[in-house]
Amino acid sequence: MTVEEFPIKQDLKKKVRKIETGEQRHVRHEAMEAKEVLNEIVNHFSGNPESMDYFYERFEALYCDRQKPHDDKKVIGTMCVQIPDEIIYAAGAVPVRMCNGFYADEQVGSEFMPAKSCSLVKASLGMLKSGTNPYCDDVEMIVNPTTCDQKTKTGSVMRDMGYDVYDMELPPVKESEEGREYWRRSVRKFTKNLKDITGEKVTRKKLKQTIGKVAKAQHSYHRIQQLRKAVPAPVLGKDIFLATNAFFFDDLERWTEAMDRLGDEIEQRVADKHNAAGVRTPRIIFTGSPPIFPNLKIPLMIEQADAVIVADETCSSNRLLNDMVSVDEWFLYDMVDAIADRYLKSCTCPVFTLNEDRQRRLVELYKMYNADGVVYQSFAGCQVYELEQRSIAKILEENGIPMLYIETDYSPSQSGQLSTRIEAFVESLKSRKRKLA
Amino acid sequence: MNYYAGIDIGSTAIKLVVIDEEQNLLGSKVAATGALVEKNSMEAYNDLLKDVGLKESDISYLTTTGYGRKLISSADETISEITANALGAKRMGAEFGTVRTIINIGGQDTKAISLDEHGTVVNFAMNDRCAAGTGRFLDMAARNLEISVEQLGEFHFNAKGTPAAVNATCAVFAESEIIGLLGGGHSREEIVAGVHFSIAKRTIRLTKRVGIKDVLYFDGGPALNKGLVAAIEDELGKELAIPKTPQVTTAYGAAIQGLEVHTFEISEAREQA
Amino acid sequence: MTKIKNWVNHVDLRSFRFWFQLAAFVLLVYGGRLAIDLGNSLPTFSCGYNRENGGVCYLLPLQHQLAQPWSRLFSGMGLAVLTGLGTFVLWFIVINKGWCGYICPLGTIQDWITALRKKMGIRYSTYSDDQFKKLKVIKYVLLLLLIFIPLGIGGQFLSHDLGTPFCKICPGRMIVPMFNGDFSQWVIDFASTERMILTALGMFITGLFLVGSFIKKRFFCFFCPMSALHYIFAKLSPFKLIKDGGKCTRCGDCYRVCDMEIRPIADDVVSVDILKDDCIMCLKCVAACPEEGCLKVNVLGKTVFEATESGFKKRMTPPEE
Amino acid sequence: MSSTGFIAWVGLCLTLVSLGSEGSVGREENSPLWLSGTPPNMEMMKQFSRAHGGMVIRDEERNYSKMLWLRAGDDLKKANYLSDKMGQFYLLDVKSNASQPAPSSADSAHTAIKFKMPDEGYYNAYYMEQNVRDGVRYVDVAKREVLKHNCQLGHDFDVEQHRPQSAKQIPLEVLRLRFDDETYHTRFNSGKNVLFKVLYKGDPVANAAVTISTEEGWSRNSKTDSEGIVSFLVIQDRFKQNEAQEVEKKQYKPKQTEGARKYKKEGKSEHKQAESGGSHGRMRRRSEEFLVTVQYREPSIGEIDGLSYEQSVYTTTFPGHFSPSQSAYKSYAYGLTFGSAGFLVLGIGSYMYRRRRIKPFKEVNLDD
Repeated sequence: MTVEEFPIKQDLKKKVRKIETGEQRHVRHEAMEAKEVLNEIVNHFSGNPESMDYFYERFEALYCDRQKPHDDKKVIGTMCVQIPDEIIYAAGAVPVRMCNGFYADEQVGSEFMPAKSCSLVKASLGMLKSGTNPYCDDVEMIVNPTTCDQKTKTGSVMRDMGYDVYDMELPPVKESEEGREYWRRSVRKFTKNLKDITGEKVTRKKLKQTIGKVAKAQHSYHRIQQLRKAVPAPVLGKDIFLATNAFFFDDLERWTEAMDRLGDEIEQRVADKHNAAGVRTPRIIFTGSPPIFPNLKIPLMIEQADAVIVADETCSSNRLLNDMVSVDEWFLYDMVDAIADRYLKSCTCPVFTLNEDRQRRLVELYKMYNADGVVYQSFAGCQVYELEQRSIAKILEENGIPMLYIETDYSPSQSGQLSTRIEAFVESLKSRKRKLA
Repeated sequence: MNYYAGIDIGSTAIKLVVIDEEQNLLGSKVAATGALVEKNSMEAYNDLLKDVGLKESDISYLTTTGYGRKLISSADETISEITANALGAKRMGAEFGTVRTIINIGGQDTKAISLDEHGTVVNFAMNDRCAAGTGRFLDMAARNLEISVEQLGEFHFNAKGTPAAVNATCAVFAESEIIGLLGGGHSREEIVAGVHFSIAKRTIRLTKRVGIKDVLYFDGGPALNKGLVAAIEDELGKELAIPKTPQVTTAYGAAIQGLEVHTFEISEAREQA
Repeated sequence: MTKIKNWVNHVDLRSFRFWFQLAAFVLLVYGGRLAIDLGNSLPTFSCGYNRENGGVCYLLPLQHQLAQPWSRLFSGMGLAVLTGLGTFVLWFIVINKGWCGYICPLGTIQDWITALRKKMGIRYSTYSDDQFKKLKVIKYVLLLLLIFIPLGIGGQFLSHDLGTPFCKICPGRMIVPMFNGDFSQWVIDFASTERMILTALGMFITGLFLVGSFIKKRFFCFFCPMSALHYIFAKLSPFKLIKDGGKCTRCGDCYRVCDMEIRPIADDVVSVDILKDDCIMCLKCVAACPEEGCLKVNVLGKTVFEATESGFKKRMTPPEE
Repeated sequence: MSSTGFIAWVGLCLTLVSLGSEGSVGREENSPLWLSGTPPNMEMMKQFSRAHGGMVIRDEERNYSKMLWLRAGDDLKKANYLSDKMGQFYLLDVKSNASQPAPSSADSAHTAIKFKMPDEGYYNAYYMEQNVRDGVRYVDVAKREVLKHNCQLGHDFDVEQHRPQSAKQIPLEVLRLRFDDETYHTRFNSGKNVLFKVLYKGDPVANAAVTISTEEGWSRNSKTDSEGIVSFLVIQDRFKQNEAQEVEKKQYKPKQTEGARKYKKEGKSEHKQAESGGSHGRMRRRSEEFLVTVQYREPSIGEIDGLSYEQSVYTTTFPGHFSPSQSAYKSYAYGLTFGSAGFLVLGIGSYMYRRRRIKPFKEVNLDD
């Protein structure tokens, strides 16, 4: 269904108006939301990189024009960052991340979840329930890792909706050898079982190829990350968030090419000493609950308040693409184990018992990207991020790093209070910076 | 002589301040916000200018803050109320010592701000979405008990029995809870004291998130309520620093910000010249 | 300078190591034919039983020297022992444990066997954490034995037939001379019970060595008492393996490529000098680390080789087929 | 029997035993006769000095003389030194000049021969006696090959020149064939194959019974082939532990004073000695005596000293030393066996382990 088909366009001659069906209404809501956010991203900022147009168009095509991203391939839905893309690609399918950011979907999803639960989980469920998302119809199977309680429990809800759900067991402790072994078994089993869904066996050669392809994508992302270290900041964080969001569903190779083009442009900008933000604009590290299109509320607010996000520590962007697989011997066993390690050991998801890695990572990002402060977003109801807030705040304080903790959800309201906080934070960073200078 | 004005447009009231370049307070004014924010603000602004004997053109820099800060088209600069509050408190609280922590209870929010020794914001915390424990809650309570807001302090100190335990600190539910307490035989004084203590507890919890150091500065409209001040001091076991005009601290800070930015611009222009 | 640094950081470590190891192998195994003699305090398994060697493994003279009668050992001879040890330490600190990863002929042979296995498409084995912890003690036990048995002989508590006990069971004695066509060590010596047991054990271990290194990368290095002896002096070396724990994401890439399965290389984010006792300093971990500057090799405090993102990209991207 | 008589009888026995152990007197019937280079007592020993080929007597002009004693018995350590002189000594010098020396007067208590060794090479000493018992003629020959070598005179060992010799007077002769790479310093190391050739009146004897026995009592029987040749793998009887250590302690004289540098050379040369069997070892090597005994029967009719016989039994002995060195007896076969055992154990072990690992999950076992 495209925008043109919406019954909102009344046939004035006949003077009849068809009342929208539930599905049409939902599609319209989603399109409106997507359009509005895209508008904000594109039009409220000047000097957007030209090569970002690809990504703007991708989102518009997907959510406004309802174009399916993958026509010819089987789609495997994934619920979290821990599901290895490489293996799914090697089995001849395409992984699509089912994490969703639509308020409209969250409203639908509220039916299935307690009131005080996480917006992201609600929205993801809502998306699956309404089934209007262009890739929902094609999903062969949804792989649901046992990360946080809410995601874990949604497995049964999704099953009730009629989806084929694969529970992938993730250990809650990642430091222990038992945890590592447990997860490796999960991944090995997954690799083997995928054949039943896709009909294609994961072979040594294919897996090696897909590791290469994903690595290539990661490399182009990394290149941009390196460039973002430049002062002044050559690109705004909202664009990078949008681009990495496209990794959720886009064709891997096309995405990589687009990222390469973006990288080229940013490189030129760095050479030109182009400044995407103001001269004294504070540089922000974003962390916490993932901003997923179109819920880019907080990143947009930050950058509208004259700060620039230079790096992030979220599972929709940096955590998704940062760590790469390295293999010593290109055998299936070694590759699968290597993939398992990469998705478990380096993961800074707060579901794990300890969050030491995340603390170190944030401090390091702060140093590496020459940042001025950290913004910590937590979706109301996301217990793990809410819980970790204290320990992260403590570590950051020990290191003299200012942090703003924001509890939020997908609702478009409360922006007045949020923007006050963000602006106040940015102002305090500015005055701090002034003083340090 | 340059003059600077600051307007703090809150959810309930508009606060205005005019200062000179020595940061001396020339005059201040408080008006209701209403729905036509810009119109009401500009009227109050003109009134104030008339009071202090200045023309609009005498004001070098007009800085706005508060929720409605972006609604004033003639503003030279907008800053967030937290930064403004910190600036104002640093100046106004100077008589008590170095202000390191600020509690601000406004019409619909409560803020706690911690400053470093130079008066820069180190950390701050705000109440979440609901209006529990804010000025609005006091308004509701006073209305339900059929007393004026100004009388709250008096009632607080007249409470003879144990303060009533007020649990639901939600402004919306306050009404039903207070009626329930009245029905339960509590006197109005006890209820007022109970309300104060519950707000005090909530405020202190928020303040602890940013840390309580040295001089604890309390401003915002409710700071005029001696009963609430006493309740917070009792709960905290520490004396609060209350300015003479606690309502206008934030507007005062906004004016100071205007002064600083203006001075900075002048010096920059001079350097360039 | 930056250019050289860049070149080093992008080096194809795999082939660099291969050629370096080959050269070192020729030098040590065939050096005698070329009239090369690096002395007999080399901190590497350049076996003394190999007649054409270019220098001798320190463990052989060490065991010999310690088997002196005590009266001799604790007088003039003691000085000779110290001189030998001093020479050993001087050799060692030049490249620290790099002796294992780049020079040791026995290590190189193991790498070749590994390459053979790789060619055949057979996967390698690993130890579990538990096994690892238990097994790693063995090399210290061997080190103690190879010191105390000769001392026991010198003190006349033990039979002379237990002389150079470690060499008797070291597979290097059988395998290294073999490369000069000398198979004379592939025997059981029936001269006495002790000799018989030791040489039989040696042959048995040689068998284990050959299978072991086929299925497990650097199988023997894990039990190598030389490695334990190295570790005692490792802190003295100006050649250091450094880790910046802050930069580490614990992705485990370094552990994955580690022939010695050293877990702390990935998990330990506190230690700066990350060299562990099992390390063979092959530097594969540095080459496999994707985090800019997280792992590096410092010589006298100057970084000579460090992990870079672009280096990782060059080395670790699988070749497209 | 009275108790006094019993004591006297025991005393007599003890005297006889002690006399026997001192080593003199008679020969038991059928015990082989052989020529030994070891002096019968320590007193005698003092006259001797060490040289290649065993103990020699060296006079002022540095001329070597060799002395050999006639002994009888299988037990090479305890064999009796004989004192009766029923037979005849023969001597073949290096240049094959035969002589019939009289028994030496240097040791009047025992039967011995003493001869000068002016030339480099092998001297062959023989003793032969015969007697008839029960119609059988027993001819007993004891032969010993003695090498004279002085390192100062050079080491050009010519295998042709030093090939084994036989004496015409000796009916049954045992020759030790030289090794291809034999030198003056060649030892019979354990593990070597030593070839012996048996001649009867100059012709090779097929199917002659040959026995080799060693000091420690090990022995092996074999038969000659059609060319009269028999080969023995020199085996090492296991040393008694204490004895081995005694030897080590007494004779171990480390020469290293220059410290570590020297060790290497030692290590290498030691290795080379093991290969070539040279004798410049750091330690004196242990050596053990062996005895080769050949017997040959032949129907023959004759009469000696009035005793007639219908059959002749010839017995010839050939003693020698072999050296249990450090590389005394090494077995490639066992080496490879043990090596492959290691190969198999770990190979199968890891195969099983890997197979087991394919199974999905192994429960954690708790010790109870």
